[in-house]
Amino acid sequence: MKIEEIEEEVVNEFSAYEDWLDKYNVIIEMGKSLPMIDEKYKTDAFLITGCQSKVWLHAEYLDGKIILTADSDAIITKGIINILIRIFSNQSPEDILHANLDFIDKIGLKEHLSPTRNNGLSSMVKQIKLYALAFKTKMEQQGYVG
Amino acid sequence: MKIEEIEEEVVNEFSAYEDWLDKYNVIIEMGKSLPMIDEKYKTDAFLITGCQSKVWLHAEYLDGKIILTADSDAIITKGIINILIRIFSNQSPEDILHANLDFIDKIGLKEHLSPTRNNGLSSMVKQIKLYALAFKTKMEQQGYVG
Amino acid sequence: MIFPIDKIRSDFPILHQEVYNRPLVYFDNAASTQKPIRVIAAIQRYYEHDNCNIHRGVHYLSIKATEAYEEARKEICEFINAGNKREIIFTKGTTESLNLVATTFGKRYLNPGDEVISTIMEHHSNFVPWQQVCLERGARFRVAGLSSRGELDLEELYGMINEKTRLIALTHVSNVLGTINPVKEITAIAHQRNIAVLVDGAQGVSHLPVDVRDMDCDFYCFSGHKMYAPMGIGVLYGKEKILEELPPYQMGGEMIKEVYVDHTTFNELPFKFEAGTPNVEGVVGLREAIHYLNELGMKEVASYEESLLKYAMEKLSGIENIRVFGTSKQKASLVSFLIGNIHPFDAGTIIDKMGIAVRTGHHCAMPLMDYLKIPGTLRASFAFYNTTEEIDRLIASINKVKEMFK
Amino acid sequence: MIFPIDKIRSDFPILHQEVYNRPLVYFDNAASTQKPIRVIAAIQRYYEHDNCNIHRGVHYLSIKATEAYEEARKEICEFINAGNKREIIFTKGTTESLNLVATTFGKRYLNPGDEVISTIMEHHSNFVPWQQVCLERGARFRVAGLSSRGELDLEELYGMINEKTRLIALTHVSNVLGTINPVKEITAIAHQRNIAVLVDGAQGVSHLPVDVRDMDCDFYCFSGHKMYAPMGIGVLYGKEKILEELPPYQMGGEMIKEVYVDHTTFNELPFKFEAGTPNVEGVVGLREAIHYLNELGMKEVASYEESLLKYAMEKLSGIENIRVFGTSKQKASLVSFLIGNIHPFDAGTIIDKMGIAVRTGHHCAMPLMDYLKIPGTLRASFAFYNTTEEIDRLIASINKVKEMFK
Ligand SMILES: Cc1ncc(COP(=O)(O)O)c(C=O)c1O
Ligand SMILES: Cc1ncc(COP(=O)(O)O)c(C=O)c1O
Repeated sequence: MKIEEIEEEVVNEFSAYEDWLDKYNVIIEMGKSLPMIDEKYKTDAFLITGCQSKVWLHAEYLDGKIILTADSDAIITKGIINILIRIFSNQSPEDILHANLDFIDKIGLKEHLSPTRNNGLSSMVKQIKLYALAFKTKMEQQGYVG
Repeated sequence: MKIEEIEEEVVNEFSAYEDWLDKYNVIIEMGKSLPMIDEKYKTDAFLITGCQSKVWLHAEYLDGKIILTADSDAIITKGIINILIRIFSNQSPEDILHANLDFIDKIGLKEHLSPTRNNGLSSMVKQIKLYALAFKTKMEQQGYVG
Repeated sequence: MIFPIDKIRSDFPILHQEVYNRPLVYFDNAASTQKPIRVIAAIQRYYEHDNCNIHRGVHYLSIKATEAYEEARKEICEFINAGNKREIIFTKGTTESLNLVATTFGKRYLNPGDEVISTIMEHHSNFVPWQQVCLERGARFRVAGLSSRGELDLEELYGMINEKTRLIALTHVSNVLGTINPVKEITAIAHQRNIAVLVDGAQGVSHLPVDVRDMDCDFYCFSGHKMYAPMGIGVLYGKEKILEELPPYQMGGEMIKEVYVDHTTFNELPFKFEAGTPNVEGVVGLREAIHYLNELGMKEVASYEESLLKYAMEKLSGIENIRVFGTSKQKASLVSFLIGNIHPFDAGTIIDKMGIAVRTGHHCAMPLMDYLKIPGTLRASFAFYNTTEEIDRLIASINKVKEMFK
Repeated sequence: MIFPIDKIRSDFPILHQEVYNRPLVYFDNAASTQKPIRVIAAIQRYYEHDNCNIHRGVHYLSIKATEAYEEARKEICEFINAGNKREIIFTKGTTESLNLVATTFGKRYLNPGDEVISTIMEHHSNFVPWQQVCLERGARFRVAGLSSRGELDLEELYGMINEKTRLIALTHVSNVLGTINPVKEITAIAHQRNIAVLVDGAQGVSHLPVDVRDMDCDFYCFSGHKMYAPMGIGVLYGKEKILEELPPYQMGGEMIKEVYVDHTTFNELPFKFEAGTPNVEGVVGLREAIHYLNELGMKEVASYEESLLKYAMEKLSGIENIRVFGTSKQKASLVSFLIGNIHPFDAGTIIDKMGIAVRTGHHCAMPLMDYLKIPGTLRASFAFYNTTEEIDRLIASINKVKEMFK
């Protein structure tokens, strides 16, 4: 599925809930079902700083797509990570770079993911985009070289 | 005359004027007629710091009274100095120390002489009181010694 | 006397709002307090009638603003019972007050081999400046630990004192544990050895009656925004004698006496430490806040807040699996806790969604978190406008959290 | 376009009052400007709805306050056309911004024998910090003089540049002479020799459109209170590359990444330089002031103020025995002058009694006063809410002064 399609799906899922607590019940469930990161990546090298909770993020490049895995020590953070992985993992660097982030506002997670906050999960979104940029650049260079 | 009597006199003189500019015309006239300080005292040692204009103040002790002379490079300052000298010069250290300063408010010169301002002529009032204290202490010590 | 809580709450417009469709409960007072309407009105009045740069001006507005500013200095002097106005320096907040002392005291008194003692319960603002100035000057930075209740380990602290100790920097009240330190006793002992004492009063002055002369400390620092006054204003109290000895901190503005091309002479206290255009608005607001506190009475404030603390501690102890950090006998009105193994961020996020503002995380006290071996806590910190009903709502939200993360 | 002066004046409540039974004329804008009602209202709104400590909180109010704060940073970045938000540091004012750079640049770059160049027209705040840091670090502090019109003597300035020069610190606009310095040209020449340039923008940013990238200076400093915003807030713009190189200034709060007992790591830009609870109120007010200025248009502001200057200069030149200091071709909207041999304090006192606020004295520029061999000046500094009618009243008051001191 394309990024926008998944985003729409997520937005629809959340639109069913009016109350904040119901929304967070869903996020908590998602947190519990997060496909965990390989234990060997749960080191400081993969830690994203500036979050209230710890977040480890790993990315690799496979057949033109970026595969993301992640974990956190807080469940709500895991739930939000789960949403981000669902949207961005298994997508091309190009698509990730151009992805529009309106869905964040629409599902009401702006407080966690807004780029104006320097301590939110926003660092994670930034990190995903940086990975995409890094892989894209690397592929292009390899393209030039041969 | 006693300090309070002179103060009352000054307050009465000023009560005749309603408009600020008239008041200042009187002060300017007083400034012009200030009995000047001996030129040899117009040095940094006698300068009172913190004023917008320069003020030199000299005090000496004669027959139980303090004799003040002063000068300034600004005429309004001279006028105000003139008032202070009229009130405080030729008085005993004791009387100067206990003088109440309500007249300042009454003639509307609080802005220049208020102790809450650190750059006003208030330094001069403080300095006069310090001289009084110094002379009083000195006399008392001499009293003890012999 | 019955504390007039309804009247008081009506003085704080911000409290009467809904967040996430629930009435706001504001329990983040240790981070920053809310402002009574008269403080807000004083700011407005100041800008609509009196605003001007101060001290050097000879015109009407400048004189009026200067008088307000210096009058406030006098009242703050009285509020903490300082010796005289020259001992009251306006800064932008506790952090600046602490940095001012660390930098200038360091320059004047700290030589290689000298020692500064602090404690493991300090806020970063009273920890890092001393750590860094010690690193810079080759001095040793020593840190006293705690007893199991979260009280200062006085034996350890006193054991650290030696002939090389120059200063003890400690907090009046811990912003995490609530512990009220015996600063008067510590100062008495330090002074026997000629050691200066700095007290971080950020969490003290808003909750307890403070008398710096009785305490006898050499420095006491606090922030306006934590005592119902505006942001951007703080105070450094210092004993005149020691302030006279310290070199100036920032340069420019009223702190100057005379400037020549090759040298400068500096103004007297307190101006020597007040560089640049001062925050007159902040000072006017702080003065108004102090009027308000004086009318309430700091003793009444302290005893009402104590009753809130007692109520909260009792209710919390009724919940299974709650760990409370800080159970000092002398304790200010805040509670730091963890709910079972639930991450404080998880708990805080849900409690927020129930309309209750608590703070989560390390509370700018990472050394303390390491010491306690926890990632952070939830902290509910009370002010005199809070109520036991609000604490009931906190308790209910904790139970909800336990249910959601079961 | 006709400048909507009546509408504008109605935006400033403080202007509509009488002092000494005469309508107030406020000509002390270079000292501090007045605040439009929407800035005052923004402060009130902030305290009644959004007030909270920022950055580390996870609750509603904290998030709201953080967003307002960071949004303001973005808008200030745009207002002066900085490269990105990391280059915008909030301080308490120009003086703090300047001290921050002098201290940290000094620590990082100034070694014995190095040189810093400043000018004789600087405000103390951009003079004394450099003089003192040079004294402390064994560097040489050099001061460029002026031409007869009160313009910088560029030949002298350029002649001082050599391989030891590390930084040039100069003002964008002189607060005494009004001179607008050719900072872009000076920066270009300095950069050829790898010399950093700091511009004191306290009198620049409120009167001229400022584009720091076009100017290409390394640092640009200004105060909120001089640009229609609250007191207690200021800005330091610095190029990211050089800010990265500088050590932190004050310690504590958001500027920290991790604290251990024996060492500390520091946060990224811009937070690395923002210690302690920030003045969110001030930032919110500054943002509102910038909205207001943007709606007026800085070009329109500059050209209206220029017309006031032209009018004032013409009228003054019609009075006998007036000495005007500063007749640069590029000049901001203020006039410094003396009336015959009348002491500025005498003249200022009478002008004040006629309801007109002008500043008298050395204007925190004692080296300049010595250079000009005068004890001080009278200074009338204009803002866009002033009018030619007000200038007429100033002229009348000058004539009155001449009469009274005849
Ligand atoms: C104990 C303590 N010290 C210092 C500070 C720093 O105060 P501010 O951020 O107002 O400078 C705080 C609050 O954050 C505190 O709680
Ligand atoms: C040119 C100049 N630089 C620096 C300053 C200092 O600004 P502040 O007092 O707001 O720190 C001023 C104003 O007083 C100024 O006019």
